Amino acid sequence: MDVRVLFFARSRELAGTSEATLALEAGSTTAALLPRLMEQYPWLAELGGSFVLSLNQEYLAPGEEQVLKAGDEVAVIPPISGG
Amino acid sequence: MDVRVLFFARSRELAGTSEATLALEAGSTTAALLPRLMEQYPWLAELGGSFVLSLNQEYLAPGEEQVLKAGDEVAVIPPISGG
Amino acid sequence: FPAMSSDTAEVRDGTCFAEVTPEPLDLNKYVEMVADDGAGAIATFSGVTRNSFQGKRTEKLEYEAYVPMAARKLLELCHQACARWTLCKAAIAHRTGTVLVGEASVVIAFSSAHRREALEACHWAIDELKATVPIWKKEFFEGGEVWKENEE
Amino acid sequence: FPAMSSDTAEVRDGTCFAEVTPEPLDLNKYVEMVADDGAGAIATFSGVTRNSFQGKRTEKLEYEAYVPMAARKLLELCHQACARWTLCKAAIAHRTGTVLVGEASVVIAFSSAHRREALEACHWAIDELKATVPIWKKEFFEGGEVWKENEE
Repeated sequence: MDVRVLFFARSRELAGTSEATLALEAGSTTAALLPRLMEQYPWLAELGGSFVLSLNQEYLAPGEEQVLKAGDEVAVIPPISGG
Repeated sequence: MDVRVLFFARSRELAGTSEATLALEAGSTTAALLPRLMEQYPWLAELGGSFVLSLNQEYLAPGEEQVLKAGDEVAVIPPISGG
Repeated sequence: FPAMSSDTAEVRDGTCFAEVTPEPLDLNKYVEMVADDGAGAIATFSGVTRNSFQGKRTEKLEYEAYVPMAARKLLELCHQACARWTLCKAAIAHRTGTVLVGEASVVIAFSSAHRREALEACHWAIDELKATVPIWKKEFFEGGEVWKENEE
Repeated sequence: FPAMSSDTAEVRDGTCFAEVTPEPLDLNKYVEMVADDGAGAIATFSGVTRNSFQGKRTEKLEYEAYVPMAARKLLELCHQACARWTLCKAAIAHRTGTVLVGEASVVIAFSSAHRREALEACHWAIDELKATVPIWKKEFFEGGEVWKENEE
């Protein structure tokens, strides 16, 4: 199954795009996201681990595990600087 | 010598005017103000003592004594409620 | 029994501005006044007539000021705030006369490089204004009127 | 590498409003939005681009937002502020794209019956916004550009 992956700020610049599709095994959970993302987008290592992920526009807490479904919206969120 | 006396808010309503002239002996100090004001304007007692005085647009601190001069501007300041 | 004849006073220096006026207060005017290329933050406070007080319906407030002294005290507040919090610019205006429900009786606008300064100074200034500036309000409600007193 | 296509989002419910927009922010609009007959106080905060950062001259800031999530988070901030401080109404807007020196990137406007609530909530909200809302700014200065990171 495919999920949408959104890139912002520095991760968007590194990606060269603001959006991509990530293929995951059916039944995958959010625990699979980080390893699969690092595999598919190895340049994410340049962020030095300083990013978090969101799922369907909610932050994923560290260690939190949810079952993913096709079409979910995942985002790579580098350190924020709004305001 | 004469000083100007200004009345505000409830003291103005009790006075029926916003301004009056108070005659003082030459060389009087601010210590003379309160007794002379109460004598001249006995209705000030209706304020129940809850007012302060200013001299030339600065509050007079309790116990502070300054020499008055002709033309000084004294004001009766009931409890404030700006804002 | 009329209040003092002059109901307007405006005082200012380099970075501070204070005004007592019977005219409606325009927040934008004061925000523009404190605009500064070195400012990263602008905090404002507006005090507004609300429709009720202690369960009674408020019809309007009437403000009276010892106009020249009030303007000087407002400018003094600006100076004190600038000194204590390193503000860029400061403006305070207080209205006199009738202030209807929804209208502003006082506007404070402070700018600073960083947000904490303008925010804290703004809170301090309205507290201090209520405790020190010679201005009075009379509340008109259904069936009565009363001079208000700020709590210390 | 374009940012996400939709750069505008507006969400609201009864007493709360949040907006992410590339348009210049008009403080008056948000102040009018939080006007309320029961409000005695309106506090606002505007975050503005200033002309220097750590001694370097800032040319402009560019803001990028995860637009729909940012709008939802801003509305959530309004709700949290209303619940913690008993506000009357709350509005927060954040701009995207280029924000020049002197222009506002963020505006918060809160109203409350009494002054303390709106003032404290406003201070809390800008701190919380900087810590939780998915928005990024890139600073362009003489000879370079850099993605900023808010301090926790």
